[in-house]
Amino acid sequence: MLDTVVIPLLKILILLNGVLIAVTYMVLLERKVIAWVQVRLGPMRVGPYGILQPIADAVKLMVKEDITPTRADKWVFTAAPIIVIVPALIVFAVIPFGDQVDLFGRTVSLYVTDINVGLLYIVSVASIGVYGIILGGWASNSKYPLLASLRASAQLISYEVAVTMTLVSLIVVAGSLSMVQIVRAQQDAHVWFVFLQPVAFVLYFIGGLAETNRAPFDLPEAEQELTGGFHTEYSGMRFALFFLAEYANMIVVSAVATTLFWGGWLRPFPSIQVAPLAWLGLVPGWIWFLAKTFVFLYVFLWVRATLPRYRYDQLMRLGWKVLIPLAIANLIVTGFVKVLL
Amino acid sequence: MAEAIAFYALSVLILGFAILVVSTRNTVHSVLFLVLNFLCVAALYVTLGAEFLAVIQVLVYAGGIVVLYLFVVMLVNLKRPPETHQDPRRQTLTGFVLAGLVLGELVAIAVYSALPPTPTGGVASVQGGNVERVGYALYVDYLIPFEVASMLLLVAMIGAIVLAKKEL
Amino acid sequence: MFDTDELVINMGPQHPSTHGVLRVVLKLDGERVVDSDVVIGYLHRGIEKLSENRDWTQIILLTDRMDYVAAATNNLGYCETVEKLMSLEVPRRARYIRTILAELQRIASHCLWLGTHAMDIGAMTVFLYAFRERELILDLFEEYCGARLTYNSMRIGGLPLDISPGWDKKVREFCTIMDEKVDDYEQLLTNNRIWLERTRQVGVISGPEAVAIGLSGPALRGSGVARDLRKDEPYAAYDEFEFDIPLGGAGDTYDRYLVRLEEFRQSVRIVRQALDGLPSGPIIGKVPRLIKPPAGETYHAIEAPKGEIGYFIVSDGKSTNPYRFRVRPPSFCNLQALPRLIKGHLVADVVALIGSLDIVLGEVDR
Amino acid sequence: MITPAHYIVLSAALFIIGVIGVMVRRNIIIIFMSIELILNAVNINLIAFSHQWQNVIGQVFAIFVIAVAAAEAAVGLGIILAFYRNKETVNIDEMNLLKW
Repeated sequence: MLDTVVIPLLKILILLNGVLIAVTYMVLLERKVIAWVQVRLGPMRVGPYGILQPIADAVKLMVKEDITPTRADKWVFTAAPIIVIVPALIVFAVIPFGDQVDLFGRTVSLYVTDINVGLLYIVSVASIGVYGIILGGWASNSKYPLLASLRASAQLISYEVAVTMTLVSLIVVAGSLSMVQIVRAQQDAHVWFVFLQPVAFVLYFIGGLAETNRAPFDLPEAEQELTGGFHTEYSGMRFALFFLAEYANMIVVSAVATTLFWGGWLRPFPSIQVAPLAWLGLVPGWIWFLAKTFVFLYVFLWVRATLPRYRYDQLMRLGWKVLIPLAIANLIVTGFVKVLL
Repeated sequence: MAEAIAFYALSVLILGFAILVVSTRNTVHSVLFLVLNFLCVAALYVTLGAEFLAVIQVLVYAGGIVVLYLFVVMLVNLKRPPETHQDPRRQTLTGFVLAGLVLGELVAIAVYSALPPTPTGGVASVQGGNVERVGYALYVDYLIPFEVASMLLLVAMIGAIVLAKKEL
Repeated sequence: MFDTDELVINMGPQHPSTHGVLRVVLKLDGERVVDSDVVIGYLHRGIEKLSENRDWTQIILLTDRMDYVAAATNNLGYCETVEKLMSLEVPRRARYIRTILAELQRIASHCLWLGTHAMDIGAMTVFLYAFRERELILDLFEEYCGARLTYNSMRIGGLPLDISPGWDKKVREFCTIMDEKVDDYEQLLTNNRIWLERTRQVGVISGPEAVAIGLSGPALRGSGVARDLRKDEPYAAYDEFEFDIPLGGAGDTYDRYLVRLEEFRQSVRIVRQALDGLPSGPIIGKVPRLIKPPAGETYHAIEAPKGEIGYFIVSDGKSTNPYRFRVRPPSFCNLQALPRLIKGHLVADVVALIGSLDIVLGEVDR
Repeated sequence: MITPAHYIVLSAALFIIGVIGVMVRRNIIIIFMSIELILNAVNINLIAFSHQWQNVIGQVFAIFVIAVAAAEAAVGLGIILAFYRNKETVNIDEMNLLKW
């Protein structure tokens, strides 16, 4: 009972709260990082250095009036943010934050579950999120959100193809779909997979930027073009759900990149056991994992502060004519190498 | 016991959503129920130890095909509601009666030709390497059909583009 | 979305990137603009008519409110027109300071353009960088005339104030800073692949066509037409300085961008020359106490940051206000090119092109 | 105890719902979705038997069914769009060009 019900429930509880807190602080981090890039200070008023800003934001969003446009399709309008947020949160179930650790005398694994189709599970669950975006834009019964949601869905589907194709070549190298097994495979291979699959990593990260609607692929939310995007008509908590989902997705993309390409909870040089590197082993695995994930999150923000935005047709061209062919070529090369070795 | 609960709960959901798919007036709602239906079917696959197929069901059906439906509904639904024009010669009632008869017949066949109950011990043996086993069957035993299916998809892709494009 | 139904959307007047209250009615096929209609007038305040009931000096502060991001050049154009009507001689020192102010204003206006243009295309950091430099110019103006936006910084016949001691040094410091910062902007944008893709071959307009539509300023020079009133019909003290007129080739958004960036450098160059050769002497000529130009009419145009700003003024010689006051605003004339430019482009290009034309609605509607 | 018969009954019911959808609804998109329901009913059967005999062949067949469904959806929806563009209707009763 304890092992099958209580501990998983506790894990889910901790993970869910951890993710939501991380997401709210992601927003603060984004505002701060972009402010630093742009030689300003960012939020400073709520708490020292604006550290309590997320709480203020959350309170504001919760007490705000929740408006449903008169001509909107009420059910779909309400369902859309939920459809977006749920997949974004449940994919965390298979992300391994660390290996098994001993806690209060029993062995606990630092992941909710390890299913043998873990990676496919992430890809497939993430593909459900697109419904929320399409339906949110459609149900608003407004032209700009409709345009934005068409953009968003076309973008998500195109880049999903590219990302999935890219991941296949990684699976070929790892020989497993289980997230935990993939990390173990990196330990056995004595090398992080990014060094075996550099092209795949670059493609995955670009695809990840596009799938999370982040700059320079933030067309569905291009405020300057579409006055806000598919969530233009949303307000209050429902708007916040869209926002939370976007940031949760950023964390997912970073965490998956860490797990698949950068060795997950493994320390650098995972298999070299020499004295000068021994201190690396003292740091717990989950700290390595979070540190690596943080680096990618920072890159997300950095890119946003630096680059202009792609145009719709250029984005599609990049997806279909550059990323997908490269992913396929990478897969073929990987296959050949794998067969020949 | 757990299996029975899961089966009955999922069956109710699957059939309920299926009925909603065919009976809802609003096409977009219909598409949404179809997604829910597919997700429940995927859950049923998981209880049957076919997790690879469950994921594929979500990825291809829910994440791909139904999005396509949604797109088309949004493109087509912009003007006037369909179903305004009714063919007077249609006999809906006869259809329902016939369908009911067929269902009764199928149920009767299923019940009378009783198969042995599902071996419960076997679940674990499939579970270990479901992906590997499906992959092996697909790429070794059924390689030719697999390639034919890929050709079919290619043809369908080209056909869809040709059909949907405004001018070539 | 298909050709059976085109989507008509209103871009503006409440839209974050129409630079004010411009309204563009777009007829879209998918995301492609099939047809468009520019609707203006949401900021019409009747400045031209109002001016006919104000006396000649009061009009200066009305001109501030037309192109409110380039108030000094508006003042300059108006004052020079009235001076031309009255055949007034402006002291050399006043003309030099006017040139400095006009060029600083050009830099400030281009900063605003660069920031918003880059923001429209999604590069949000450039916006804050450009505004940081604009802030320095506003500080300089504040020190000179006390105002930061609507300066009222010129008078008919000269200037209201001489520069305060040390101001020229601050301007020199600013020039050094600006030279560096322009390189920064270029580093962020000029060779950025995404920027190139977003601006090259977007909104191409050929030289003759640009002339036919009546484009002026950087929008015209981007198409390779060498017309700059500072060279062609020198006013203030421009005939005494050396500077180049940057020209574009293809006439696309990227060329207009390059032209304006180069104008930053040329403006800094002019400001430096003017500071070096700043003569001493009075700052205002012999102006009658009551300004009453002789009966007649005149048109005079200067090169504002956005293009040619011209004033047509009729005086009846009797009253203390103009009989007719008419402005040829560069934003208004440049905006005419918009429907022609955006046709066949995508929605995203519409905002890029509005930004590329560098319009200010206060001037379009007056 | 859940026997394969249970799954067959479920599958039959789903199949019949799909058939009724095809016969009753006039909106061609709904009809297409009903066909997807029918294909799913078939898949449930295949998976149930695959489970019964501890054999993955059923799952392989289900994958082929999904592939065919994807192809069918792509081409079918392409036809619907092409048709809609010409006749501005999705009512199947009005699609009678080939009828004599």
